[in-house]
Amino acid sequence: MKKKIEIVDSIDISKIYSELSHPASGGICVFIGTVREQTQQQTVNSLFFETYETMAVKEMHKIADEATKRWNLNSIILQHAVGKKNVEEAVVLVGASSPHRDDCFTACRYLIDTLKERVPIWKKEFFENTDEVWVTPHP
Amino acid sequence: MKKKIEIVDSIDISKIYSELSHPASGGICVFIGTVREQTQQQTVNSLFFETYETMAVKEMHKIADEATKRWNLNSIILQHAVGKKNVEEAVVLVGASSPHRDDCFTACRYLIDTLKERVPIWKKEFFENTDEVWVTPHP
Amino acid sequence: MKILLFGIAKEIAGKSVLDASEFSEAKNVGELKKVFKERYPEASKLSSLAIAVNEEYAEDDHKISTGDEVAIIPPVSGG
Amino acid sequence: MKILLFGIAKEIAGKSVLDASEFSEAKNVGELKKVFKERYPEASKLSSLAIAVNEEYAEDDHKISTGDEVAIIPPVSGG
Repeated sequence: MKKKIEIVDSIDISKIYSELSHPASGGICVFIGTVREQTQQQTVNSLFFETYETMAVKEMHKIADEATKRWNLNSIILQHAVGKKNVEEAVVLVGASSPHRDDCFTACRYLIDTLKERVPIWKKEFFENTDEVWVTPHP
Repeated sequence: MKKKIEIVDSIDISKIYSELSHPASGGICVFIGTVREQTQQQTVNSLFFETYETMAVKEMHKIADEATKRWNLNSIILQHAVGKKNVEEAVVLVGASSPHRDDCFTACRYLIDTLKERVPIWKKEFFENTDEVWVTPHP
Repeated sequence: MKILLFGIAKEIAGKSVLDASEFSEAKNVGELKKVFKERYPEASKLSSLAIAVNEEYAEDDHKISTGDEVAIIPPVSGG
Repeated sequence: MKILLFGIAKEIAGKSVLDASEFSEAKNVGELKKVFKERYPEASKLSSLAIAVNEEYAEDDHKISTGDEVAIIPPVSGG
């Protein structure tokens, strides 16, 4: 079982294959969250992410362990970036590999959905009109 | 709309981010199919892929166009490798980016499922015991 | 007419291109499939057999013309 | 006890660490939340407010001890 969990300054996608490939896996599924320039009709210039790092890493490990129990996975990755990120930059990377593709797809979706729900990371949006706003998703 | 469709000798994962990222996308989903060393209790040494290339590229374009009509996508990629591939090597790469993650996940799953159903590519398995067998999935 | 073979169909026939003259009585895709299976009975054991005409899947009633590129498509197994 | 603030909670309080002595009457997580909202009424407008004790989410009835690291967790928005 390959497992990589971390908070990073910037996400390096080029390593993803060596981090997730596994002789017992036939499929790898990866999700990358990137900065989108438009949110609710407003133009976003950049995002700023901060985290409670020690707790974030603990929660990410819990999520990885939950996924490993539920699906037949051979490798798993959860990475989140902090600091200022511009449009088109990667902010989060999750992925998994498994013998058959059903498991890696379902696990990958679970990883990103659960990370967004539970991991203590906060983003502030910087808009073109110079406003800055902490994002607090409504229930 | 960014679109890349091709049959290649080997799949280069390191370019995937620049090929799929898009200022209007908040999410990228990628699936990579790799050679698994075990199939039905037998140890696989390598796979050999052949294709009817001109038709394969046409079918891949049709699949990409279908996905683009059904989901809100900003970029799409379908790549399949041909020739001999060893355990852990990538044989197929599909991916899409979209404003929200639902669309790129669903599209990515559609791309690989449909590619496997329709694109004229055939694989032969080379087993440790020197048998070689064309794979003909049962209905 | 050009008739291409791929994958296990190529192995069954022992070649990658068929002699079109042997299929001259086949007027459409369904008839061509029938002649192919008669000539190579092993092909009947395949879980499916599709025909492409000019690089597109074609139904049984699709007419075949002299200038067509026809391909025998055994069950695909990409990915 | 150490009380850490993050995201919009930090902005509401105007600092990233709270003076624990001001929360000495709070015996559990629920009481600490209540005191925090009384002191910073803006916090009541948030869609949710969670508390972590020693880097784990904690329920309202979770007791707080002197050596604990407590964190005020406004709605998370990673990804």
